[in-house]
Amino acid sequence: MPQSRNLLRVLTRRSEGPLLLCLLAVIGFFALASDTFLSVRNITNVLGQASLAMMAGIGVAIVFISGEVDVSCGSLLAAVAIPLIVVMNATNSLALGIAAALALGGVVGVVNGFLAAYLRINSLIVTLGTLFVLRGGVYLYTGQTAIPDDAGLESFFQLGNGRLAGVLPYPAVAALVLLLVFAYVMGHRPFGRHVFAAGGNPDVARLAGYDVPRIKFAGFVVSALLATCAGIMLASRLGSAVHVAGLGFEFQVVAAVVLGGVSLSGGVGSLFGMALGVLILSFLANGLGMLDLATEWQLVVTGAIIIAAVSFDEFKRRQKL
Amino acid sequence: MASSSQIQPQPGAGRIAAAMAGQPQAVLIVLLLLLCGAISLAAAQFYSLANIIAILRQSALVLIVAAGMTTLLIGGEVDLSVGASLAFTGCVAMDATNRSGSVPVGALAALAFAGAVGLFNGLVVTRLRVNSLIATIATMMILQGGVYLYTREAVQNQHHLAAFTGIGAGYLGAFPIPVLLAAAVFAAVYIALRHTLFGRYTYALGANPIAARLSGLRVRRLKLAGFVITGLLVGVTGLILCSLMNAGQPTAGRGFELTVIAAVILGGTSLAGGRGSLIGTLLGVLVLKVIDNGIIILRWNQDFQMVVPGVVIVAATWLDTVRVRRRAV
Amino acid sequence: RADEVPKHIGYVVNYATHEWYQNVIKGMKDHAKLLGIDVAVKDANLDVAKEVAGAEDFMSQKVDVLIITPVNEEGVVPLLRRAKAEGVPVVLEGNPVKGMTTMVAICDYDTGYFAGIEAGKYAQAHLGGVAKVMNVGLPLLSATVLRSYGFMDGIHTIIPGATLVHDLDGGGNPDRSLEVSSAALAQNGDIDIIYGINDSSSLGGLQAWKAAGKSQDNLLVVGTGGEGLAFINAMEKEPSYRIEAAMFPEKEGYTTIDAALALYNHKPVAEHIVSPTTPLVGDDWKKYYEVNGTTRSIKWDAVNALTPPAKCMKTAADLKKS
Amino acid sequence: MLSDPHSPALAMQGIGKQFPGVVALADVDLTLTGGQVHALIGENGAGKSTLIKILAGVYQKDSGSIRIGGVEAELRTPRDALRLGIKVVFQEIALIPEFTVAENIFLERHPVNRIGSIAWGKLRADAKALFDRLGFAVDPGARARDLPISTQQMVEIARALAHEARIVVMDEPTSSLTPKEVALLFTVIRRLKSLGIAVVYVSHKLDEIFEIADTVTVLRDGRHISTKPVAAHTQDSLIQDMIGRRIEFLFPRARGPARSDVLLSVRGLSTKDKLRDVSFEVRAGEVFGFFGLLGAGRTELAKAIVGFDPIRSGEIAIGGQPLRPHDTRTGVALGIGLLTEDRKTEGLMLEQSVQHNMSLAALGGFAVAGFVQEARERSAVQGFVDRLRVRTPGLDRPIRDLSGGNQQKVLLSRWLLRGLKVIVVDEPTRGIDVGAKSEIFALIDRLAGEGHAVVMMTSEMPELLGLSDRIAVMANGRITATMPRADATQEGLLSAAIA
Ligand SMILES: Nc1ncnc2c1ncn2[C@@H]1O[C@H](COP(=O)(O)OP(=O)(O)OP(=O)(O)O)[C@@H](O)[C@H]1O
Ligand SMILES: Nc1ncnc2c1ncn2[C@@H]1O[C@H](COP(=O)(O)OP(=O)(O)OP(=O)(O)O)[C@@H](O)[C@H]1O
Ligand SMILES: [Mg+2]
Ligand SMILES: [Mg+2]
Repeated sequence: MPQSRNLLRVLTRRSEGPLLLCLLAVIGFFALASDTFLSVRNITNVLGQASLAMMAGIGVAIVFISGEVDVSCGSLLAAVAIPLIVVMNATNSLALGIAAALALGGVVGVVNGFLAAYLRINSLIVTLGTLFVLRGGVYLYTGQTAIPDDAGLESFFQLGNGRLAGVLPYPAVAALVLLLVFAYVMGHRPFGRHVFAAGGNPDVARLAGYDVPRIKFAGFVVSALLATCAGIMLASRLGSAVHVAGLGFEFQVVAAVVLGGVSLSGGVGSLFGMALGVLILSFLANGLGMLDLATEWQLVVTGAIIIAAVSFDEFKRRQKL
Repeated sequence: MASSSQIQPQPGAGRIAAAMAGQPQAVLIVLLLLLCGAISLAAAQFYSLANIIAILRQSALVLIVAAGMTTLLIGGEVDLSVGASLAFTGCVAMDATNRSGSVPVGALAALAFAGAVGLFNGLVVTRLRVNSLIATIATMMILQGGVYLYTREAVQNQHHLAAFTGIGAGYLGAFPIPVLLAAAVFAAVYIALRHTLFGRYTYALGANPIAARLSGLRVRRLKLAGFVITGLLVGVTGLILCSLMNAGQPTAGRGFELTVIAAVILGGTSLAGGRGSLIGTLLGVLVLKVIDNGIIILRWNQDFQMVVPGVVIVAATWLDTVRVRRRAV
Repeated sequence: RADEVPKHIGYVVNYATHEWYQNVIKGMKDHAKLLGIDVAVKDANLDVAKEVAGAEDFMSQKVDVLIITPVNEEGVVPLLRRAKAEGVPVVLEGNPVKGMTTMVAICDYDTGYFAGIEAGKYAQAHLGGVAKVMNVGLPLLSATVLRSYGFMDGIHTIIPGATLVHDLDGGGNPDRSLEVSSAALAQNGDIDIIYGINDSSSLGGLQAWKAAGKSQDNLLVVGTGGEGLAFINAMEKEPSYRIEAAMFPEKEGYTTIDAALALYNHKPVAEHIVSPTTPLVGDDWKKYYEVNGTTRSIKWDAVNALTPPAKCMKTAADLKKS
Repeated sequence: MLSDPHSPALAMQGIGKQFPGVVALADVDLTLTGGQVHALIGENGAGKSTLIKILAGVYQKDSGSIRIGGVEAELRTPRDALRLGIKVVFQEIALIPEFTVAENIFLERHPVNRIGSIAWGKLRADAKALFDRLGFAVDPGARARDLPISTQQMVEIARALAHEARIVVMDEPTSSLTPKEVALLFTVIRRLKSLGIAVVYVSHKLDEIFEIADTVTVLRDGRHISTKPVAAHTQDSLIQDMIGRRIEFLFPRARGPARSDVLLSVRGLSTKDKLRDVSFEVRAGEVFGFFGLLGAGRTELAKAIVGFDPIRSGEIAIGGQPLRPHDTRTGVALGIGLLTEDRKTEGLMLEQSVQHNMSLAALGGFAVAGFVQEARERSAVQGFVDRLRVRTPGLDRPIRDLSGGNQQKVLLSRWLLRGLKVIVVDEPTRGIDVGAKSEIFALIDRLAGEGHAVVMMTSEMPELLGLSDRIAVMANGRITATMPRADATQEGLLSAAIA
């Protein structure tokens, strides 16, 4: 059966198998250890909570795959909420608010992409710079306070806090849809393959006639827009533009993306792997919280499990060779 | 050769510019001079002795760890746990000094602890083969949690040994002790990177690990050494910071790793391994610390302490790529 | 009729590893234990998204009362709405939020204000009536901004000519406070009072003073919080560290449980339940705390004897107006 | 586009190109005619690849003009060249390591279905059809990075033929192909000729030139030396044009017979993947050659005996000492080292200087108490640069700037500098010009003469026959025959390799 063999090859070739096992192990453990963990309500909660990192993670993974780095998402999360809330307060329109947020996100993506892809400045430096500049800009603009949502639109509240059919939080729905769309793009559209090629071997990609800077540029724009989506969802969950939102978010996302098997050197990785990485960390945080473990223990245990998960993954991969 | 006559060095500024173009750290040197000049013009206090010492002392803290980080990055690895380790080390140092009443014991404890953290990172990376970025994020979490398991609050100075205070605030002749320590570390790591087998092997390791292995290098041990050295240097810094704060502060060191890495990459060290220089790192540290200091001296809104370095890092790196390209064409 | 006692209380704290909140939690748990209540704590670790997640988790665990210390006061408005929809009563700690039922908090402005008055008196007696202040502040939080304002306003009541020489952002961290204070002192070292919005800030400022090689003879350091052993240690050993604006976190935690109990029983509660603070000068701290090795214990009688004001002189809302 | 049918397919005129410190090309002409194979030859660093890269839009020419089909062409990016129907097989293998063979083949243009999704089925089928047409046996679903370098090279060639082209350029396409694949390639080239396509063919293997080319252009030091029909050349005249002197013996032999002491002994060696029960001995003063077809397991054997790849069973002894623990450090310490076949990923430190690249393995010898004595290092490196005639603007130049052949000389010198008992060379002359080749052969001969043992894996039958004392043939991870050189014939070797 060539079909099933292909499937088998896809499953064993990608690194998602061990990650899936890890996720199941985490879920299984907490299901046994805590009686409140395995409820529909809790699982959907976690999916909602994971959705921010998931959305931003898609973009970060794409940038990583294209052979660049994007660590600006933490500050972007806070920054895009400002035009969103300010415009909404002024116009009472959610659509205009979202448009304003996407505009800012787009501009940041364009700047990141222009500096990194066209001026060829190291992308870690560029996005680290953006991370600092945006955060400082948010503080300067807001004078270090949050900007409340005075419009009080119900649709805005529902965006981050409502649930589809009363079950699945909208942010989770959005993250899932985006994940599927981009998994399709990365796996089955020429653009996705161009991204993989640009990261896998930029010289070859160039010789094959690709406009490598443009591909990388597009990656940065997509990444910023996806982080903007996460920022909009977060703003709805917070009902305001909070200047300290997303501090350290970039660490969470990068950790999840790398845990998900996306290579830092480009050309390797899958969005499903990234999603599994996000879910492992989210379920871990939720489960440890359910066990009523003190923060310090939560940190220690999470750290240890990350090391265990990655070395297990590594070990499995080596065995296959 | 028609083209060479066109780029005849012009007298004066042109010649200096041409000379600078050949100098790898040209952009940073110019930037540093410009910054210092501009800030001094606007606020004369900038070049007061007190301020220079304050800048140097702050730079020393970053530089010592950055020296280790430079070595690690050249070898193709990274350590994000240095900030968390810094805080923990301070607590251990103060606690050990309290218990033993001896500064050497406290210092040894600091080095032993931080060195052990480095060893742990190194073993996880070389033996379990976990990517160092994620391994050290994990270590960072473990240390952040661990320090609160170790002590609920700041470890107070109960020994009141003058020698301990001297590590951070003391002078040897005209020079603050942390600055001397940083100078010594700088010199040692500089020589190690440039003139010893260790340094040359580290560059090779980062540039092509397979070639390094085929040439019979002890790849794992080299990497391990990089982590341990970084760990030990965190120990030195932890000790200094603990002495300066006169307490072991579990909340210290937040974001320290970002400052260190920003300085190292500003200095031109490549993240891909195999390339970098300690002189660049020194300049990177100075630029960042002068900006930080200058904003306070100029009485600007301190929020600019994030914005300005962000812009400067990007701009300096851009100018440097332009410089390299111009020379190459 | 005896109160009904809730079984489970969930507390989402903004920064559990901080000493202040360690003691808030301690006060809560001690009080709850006597009443037979189980208090579970989730830490937002200064992350607004984690804060929402923690509260969400508690609601799905069906806690009887939710206590929240907001990382940012604006960021929990939707959360209050969701809790109301689920019928979970919420007690806020620390900061007021639009649409809240009740909040337990100290008065930050008042705390700074009364410490300022004491500082003014001290300056009159020991510093020749001159007050040149370096504020090691934290603009990030309205509470800490209020403290700094209160302090300056308080000092002005005694010394009208008092000046604010440096207004710094020390990030609330000891190492950052040390760093910015060093630079500020190099720019202009002519100050005689260091005010810190928490103990880490004041101690960071003091360490910068010492590292610059200055004598503590004509210096006054004023800390805020009294959250751990650090201030006691400093008051014992540093000649300049004379005043502490104590805020009694244990008492705050204790009061929060009382408020939760009242809400659970649908009793009327004040919108703002003020938890007491007081400036401690010199050896005053011994009235309220006892130190045993490396642990301190609160003297409840003395703390309970303090009468908090019914209303704060200024709140975050006043900040926005100006 | 208007093109004059009588004008040449390509006319490059007066092409000049400078790199800092190097004039790579000065006033070079190249004219191609459709349906003809035009060979481009010259020493390492003569400028062949540079000329090709200008044609491919990778580098920009400093001066000169390019006309394609009589029309002035602007070649600013590789895309421009592709659009004008110029397909290039580059010297350095250029595949995306994580992609499948099929996907690499259609990198330029993925076949898509109606909604613009990639038609994976069609992609695989097209690749398969292409391979069938060309007669290459490669699994289109295999990942490029898992393939041995020779297969990668064939994929690379297939890639250039996947789409329509007017001009096909091949920069040393056979540098790691076995005779069978070379024959296959020539069949393909002849087919291209019959389709009226102009072919540029770069190679250091002169017999190939005589077999396939119609016209030969010789470059030396970046200058155009001659363009003649191949029939007007003899081997000697070609070499004379290339290096400006004659080579007396391509395979010089100054050494005496092998000695009796065994320097390398391999007993019953098996690995997890490929090798099965491999045993052989190499004596001091002996050159021991390995022949095999693509994928026979020679590279794997080479990596296993120096301690790089793990082994499952068997004994390896160097100079009588067992290679235990089985790692490269022990190997190098006992005196065995490997010159790998994949220069770029397994040998070079591209950004580092010639000096640092060359001294890597020997560095310990230049150190006193851990400090490198750079003066000694430098003079030793300079010695080898002179002896091997490495063309480099300076010892401090990044090795990235050297031509492929010169890079290879530096890597070989890495081991010569170290001084080994046993040196294992895997395709040592890959991409090396005749002059350098004869120097390297002389070196190998001298090494053996000095009492070293040399193990040589090569797909070049003449080299094997010219240089080895004994030859082993591998097939499917086993040694199927071992014979002294005197008994070896091309036919004998091939039949043992197919067994
Ligand atoms: N990117 C570059 N930067 C600087 N110098 C270069 C660069 N590329 C090539 N050169 C130099 O240009 C000259 C011609 O190199 P080229 O690669 O064209 O030689 P080649 O004829 O292809 O040699 P080989 O047979 O070894 O492949 C060499 O001296 C080389 O060192
Ligand atoms: N990096 C690799 N990963 C997986 N398999 C490999 C790798 N390299 C080689 N192989 C497989 O091992 C087998 C032996 O290959 P090897 O390169 O040792 O053969 P060889 O005789 O040296 O052939 P060549 O002429 O191609 O160098 C081949 O079938 C190949 O598919
Ligand atoms: Mg070439
Ligand atoms: Mg081979």
